Amino acid sequence: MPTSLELYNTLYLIRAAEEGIRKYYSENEMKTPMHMSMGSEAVVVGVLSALQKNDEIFGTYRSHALYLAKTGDTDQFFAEMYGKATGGAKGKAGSMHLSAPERGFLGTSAVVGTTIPIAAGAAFANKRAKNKKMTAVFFGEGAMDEGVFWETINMASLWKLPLLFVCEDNGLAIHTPASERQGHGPIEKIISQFDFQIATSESTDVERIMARAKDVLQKMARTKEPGFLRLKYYRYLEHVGVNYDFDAGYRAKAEFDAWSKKDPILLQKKRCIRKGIPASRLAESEKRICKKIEQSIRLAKQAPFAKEGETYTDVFA
Amino acid sequence: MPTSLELYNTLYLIRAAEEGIRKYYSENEMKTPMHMSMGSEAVVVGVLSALQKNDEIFGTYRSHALYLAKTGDTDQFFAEMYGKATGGAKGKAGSMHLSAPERGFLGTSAVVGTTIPIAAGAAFANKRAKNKKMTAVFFGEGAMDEGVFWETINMASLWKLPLLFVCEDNGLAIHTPASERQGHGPIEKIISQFDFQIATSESTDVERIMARAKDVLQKMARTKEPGFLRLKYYRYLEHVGVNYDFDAGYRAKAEFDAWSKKDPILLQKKRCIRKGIPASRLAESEKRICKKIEQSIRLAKQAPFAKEGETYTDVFA
Amino acid sequence: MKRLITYEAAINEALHEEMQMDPRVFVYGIDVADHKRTFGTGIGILEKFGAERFFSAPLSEEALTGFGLGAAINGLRPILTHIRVDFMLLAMNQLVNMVATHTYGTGGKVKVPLTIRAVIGRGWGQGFQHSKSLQSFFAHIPGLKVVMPTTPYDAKGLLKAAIRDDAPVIVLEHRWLYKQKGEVPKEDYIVPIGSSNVLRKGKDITIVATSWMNVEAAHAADILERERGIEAEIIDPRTISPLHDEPIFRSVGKTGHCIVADYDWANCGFSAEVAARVSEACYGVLKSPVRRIAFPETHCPTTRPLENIFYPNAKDIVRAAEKSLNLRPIDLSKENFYSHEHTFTGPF
Amino acid sequence: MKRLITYEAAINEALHEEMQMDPRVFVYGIDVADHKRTFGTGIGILEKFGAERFFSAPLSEEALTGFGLGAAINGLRPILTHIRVDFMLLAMNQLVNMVATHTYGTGGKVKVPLTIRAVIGRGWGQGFQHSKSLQSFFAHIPGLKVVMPTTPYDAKGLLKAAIRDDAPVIVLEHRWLYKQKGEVPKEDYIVPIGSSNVLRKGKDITIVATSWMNVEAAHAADILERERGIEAEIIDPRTISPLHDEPIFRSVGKTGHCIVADYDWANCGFSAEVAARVSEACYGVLKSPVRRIAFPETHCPTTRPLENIFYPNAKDIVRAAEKSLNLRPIDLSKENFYSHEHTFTGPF
Ligand SMILES: Cc1ncc(C[n+]2csc(CCOP(=O)(O)OP(=O)(O)O)c2C)c(N)n1
Ligand SMILES: Cc1ncc(C[n+]2csc(CCOP(=O)(O)OP(=O)(O)O)c2C)c(N)n1
Ligand SMILES: [Mg+2]
Ligand SMILES: [Mg+2]
Repeated sequence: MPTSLELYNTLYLIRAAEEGIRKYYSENEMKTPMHMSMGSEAVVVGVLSALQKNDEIFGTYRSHALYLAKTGDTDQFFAEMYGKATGGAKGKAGSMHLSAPERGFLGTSAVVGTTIPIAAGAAFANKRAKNKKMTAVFFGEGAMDEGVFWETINMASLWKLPLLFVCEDNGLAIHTPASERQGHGPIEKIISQFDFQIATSESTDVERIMARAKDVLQKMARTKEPGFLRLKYYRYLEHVGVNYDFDAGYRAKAEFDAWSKKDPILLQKKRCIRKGIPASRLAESEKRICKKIEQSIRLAKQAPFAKEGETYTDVFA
Repeated sequence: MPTSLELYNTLYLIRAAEEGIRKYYSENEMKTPMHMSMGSEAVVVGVLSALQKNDEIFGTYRSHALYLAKTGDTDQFFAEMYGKATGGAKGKAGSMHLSAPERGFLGTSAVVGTTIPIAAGAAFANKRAKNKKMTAVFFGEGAMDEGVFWETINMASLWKLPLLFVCEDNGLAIHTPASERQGHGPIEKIISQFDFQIATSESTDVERIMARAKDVLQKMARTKEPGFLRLKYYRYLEHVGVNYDFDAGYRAKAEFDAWSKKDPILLQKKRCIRKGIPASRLAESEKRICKKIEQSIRLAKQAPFAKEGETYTDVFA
Repeated sequence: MKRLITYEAAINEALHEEMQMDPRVFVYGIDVADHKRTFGTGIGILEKFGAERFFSAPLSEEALTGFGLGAAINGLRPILTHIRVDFMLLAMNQLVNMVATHTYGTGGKVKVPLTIRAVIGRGWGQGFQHSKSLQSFFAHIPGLKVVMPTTPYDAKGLLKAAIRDDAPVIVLEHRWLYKQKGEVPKEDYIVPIGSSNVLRKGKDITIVATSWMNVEAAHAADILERERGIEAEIIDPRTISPLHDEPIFRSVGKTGHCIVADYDWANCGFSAEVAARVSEACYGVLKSPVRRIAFPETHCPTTRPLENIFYPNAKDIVRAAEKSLNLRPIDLSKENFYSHEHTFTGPF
Repeated sequence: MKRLITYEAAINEALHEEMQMDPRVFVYGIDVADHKRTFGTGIGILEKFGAERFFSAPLSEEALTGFGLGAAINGLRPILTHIRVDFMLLAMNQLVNMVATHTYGTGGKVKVPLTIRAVIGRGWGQGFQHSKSLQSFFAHIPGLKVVMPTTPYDAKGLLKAAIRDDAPVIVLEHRWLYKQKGEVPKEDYIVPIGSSNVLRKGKDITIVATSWMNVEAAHAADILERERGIEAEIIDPRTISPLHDEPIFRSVGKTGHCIVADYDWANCGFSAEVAARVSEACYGVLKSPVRRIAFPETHCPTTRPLENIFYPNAKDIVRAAEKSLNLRPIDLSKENFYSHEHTFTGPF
């Protein structure tokens, strides 16, 4: 179980890494569209902290937080952002297709909903192997508009797959609110008609989310049923890109102001202080993390691009 | 509102037409795979009788009953079965793609679930035209396995479409029971989480089904919500083909025996008699219908095939 | 008086005009009604025609495609819009099994006036899931018409023709073209579907190019003319299916050489179709084999240097022409090839 | 000693052997475990290997395809089975955006040993939604391998190779082939993916045929030989992608004439690809243009007389050969062309 400080460090790592992206993005060297995680850190870290280290995860094009929380790595992360040969996929993937299969981060995708059935297949393989591994698939609430979400919910229930669905619910698909896309009540009421263990949360408190996730995971282990988490958060930045976009008119800055008061990093910092962790210790942590990130960015900038021939390799295993 | 006798006549027409197919199929002149409606007559006639004449419908590859109930036509029907130029689609469609757009039967398909979203679009057009037309889409419970079913349920609820979903639930997709395909409880409990008017029935009594459908249609008119009917029935024959297949082992003949005691045609005949309609009048009706069918079959056999060039026409309107 | 407007504005005009003229026309799709309005092509429509005729939809491509078919056969003329053609892969079943066959399956009784717009092509580090073109897929299927306008003139004229067509038409718009300017009349006009266009006259070699590749072909033709005095004739089929191949055959009959520069994968692609047709129709006339330029047998990588290799450009066309004409490759190191970088920086 | 078994039995053997040898292999798909067992190809597997390795699935093609990818990257070797290739259209998104790109997108770290079997081709009045082949679609996409076995020998050998391949392989089986018999060794063997096969030697004209068209080509070659003394060489590519084109070029180099008889639509199809490649590689050697035989630009009608016109057969090949060789058409009215009627009557 991670300590409050450890949790804080992970939250901070994610936020700082994305601040690093924001800082350098205008240099136009990270030539990959950025779908930022900012605002969702507690959701991601909370769930991952409830999972075991060798459990497996899938994400979306919005997976900076997921990658960083799962791997702790920033070197390959930034190398991939800079499109360098030292990136996890030699620059072929970029921000939208992060993965680290060797560390249980099995895949992401820029097509909404697509990793959901893949995660079901991975979970099936684990079930067959009886290796007790859990698979968690993270997706936006927009994915629930897609038929494949429902197909996979059905399959997971039917075949009792060790699969945790994690809906990162920011209420938006690009700029269209869920109310203009979804004609149903709370999704958990629907999922409860399948054989599922379910929890929801609107918290930005990483430890509460972790507890929620843990509870569901325990029930899943007992019942052998799949699980479903719907976790609300607020997307701080524009859909794609590194900027705020409250001037675009589709949402009010006031929403952001309310959510940022309970910003997940802030909350956890307060908890640490409340728990008596000295401010200096936190500052030290933060400094160490920032240094690590700056170092990774430097390395990424210096690293070479993949050779021309790499364009044609890896089509077949 | 159709009378009991009129309802009986329609039920009888469908049954007799399919008996006609069974009688002549082995001659190998109707070269089209037959997915027989036998057993579902009350479901189809019940719902269609609750609808208005100019309401619009969509079906599946299993739509003999639907076609006959909607159009009353047997000439073009059999011509299409025999693949003749005089068929509704000049023989291009066959049994699996029946339609009669000029009479509100807008389409069918041999790919499971595919007419469901099309019906939604048709309903949208009616809503836009404010013509008060209702669209009903008939599908097997197998279609609920497909993502597009859920996508369309969502859309219908969201956009308040004048669309009635009619699930003809025989509990089987080819030979696989719903329990091996569906990991959820009763579908109506799920649909109730959307904005829908809902009813279910296990009856084979056409008048009860009609009443159920009517009730839902009235509520739909009042609330402007879409509707959902789940109507159980028993598929008498093999999935495709004109024979019984209780020897195949995937279902027990005893089931059939139980259902056939409450056979929809039988039930309605009994009601007619109970209501004082003389047996002679019924017999006369039956005879007239059988004659009409034999006549249509004869015409179909005599009719010419479409000219060779027809292979290439109708690709574009 | 010449009126120069952008491709994006030309599309916007087509939509405004058709929606004004015909109340049956409506536009829908994922996120179409947001403030970005599909690269600006949808500006002002919501405000003018209301949410009943211009609305965003759930993320349900398969159902949305069926929805369009249903609306089209029931009196409306829908325009379904996809911000990336890649998402049409979710709707191939509706498109191929249903939309393409509906008229045939009803024995010709029913028309399907459905238009599907999709944005194609290279973006900015978009990677392998946001960079396809897929015209070869669509053209493979009978019952679907496929157009790829290159110029603003064609963008407007072909979209208007598509909307008025009683068959399903897929309109593929390359995102790099949106900012290109060209002459577009204010008056109502259409460009007939199924009419190829000679974009540049020449006598020495025929270049058949699609969509963005016409921009590259124009550049290649400039180089060939300037550096070697070779006159390339550029033919933009504009309609991929049904292909109007006569002008291509006529041109090759004159030049004896043919290069196909397509913006899709080569294998079983549109470039193969053109090459096969030209090789057959111009057999005996061809002075060199038809050469194909297309996407290589790999996926589009995200990182810029490899992405640059993935996408064919003017240089590839020059090199192919040199091969066909049996010339030694000239030095192109001083040549300034198009880079989107000059006009655009991220993130989209 | 020759052992003659059916195509269906050959596939069944391949499944039994591979599942016996490798516990990671499993079979799933819609209705696969019913009593019909996919045209008999699945007989005995449930009984021998149990429901964990052979099971029916919900009607959810898109999710089932993703499921296969997930299982394949996590240690298993799935075989997804479709009773009709047409239903793969519901899964094009998973297939093209996910399955085909997964290895590339992970920088080559992850293998995708997924096999997808699908039944193709003409049935018995199946109409336009149950009669496609789609090899041209699949071959268009980098990262997917596509095979179409014609003989029982190849059916077994290619399926075994597919199962052992670390890349996704699509195996297309023509339903009329299931009952065809051929020599199949009892011993373990594979047919390497990407190896074309000369099915019949000849010196006068090359016929490249796919799947069922090889049966038609054999008949056509018999007629040509018997009636005109012409020796046709028949090449079965067996693998559609990646295509092993060398043997085709070598053959055309010898004969100077080439006909492609494909079992799919012509436009942007495999027949175009072969024609384009041969026209380019054999430029100057070809004594006549490459001729293509394929599905016409229409949908498959249900009624028999039109269905007979839709599907190309031996007669079309004879006629094409006559054109290539500049011969007058011979009288074929006495010829008995293959009709499935003789071996099969409905309803399936
Ligand atoms: C199948 C598909 N349709 C449309 C898109 C375009 N698109 C990209 S992101 C996005 C919104 C997805 O919203 P959600 O799933 O809630 O994720 P979020 O971006 O909010 O994290 C859409 C519609 C896509 N990528 N894939
Ligand atoms: C998309 C799709 N997948 C698979 C099939 C093969 N198939 C034909 S009928 C059928 C069963 C459908 O069951 P249901 O929807 O309950 O209809 P029923 O036949 O019982 O009337 C299946 C799986 C198909 N036609 N379409
Ligand atoms: Mg969202
Ligand atoms: Mg059923």
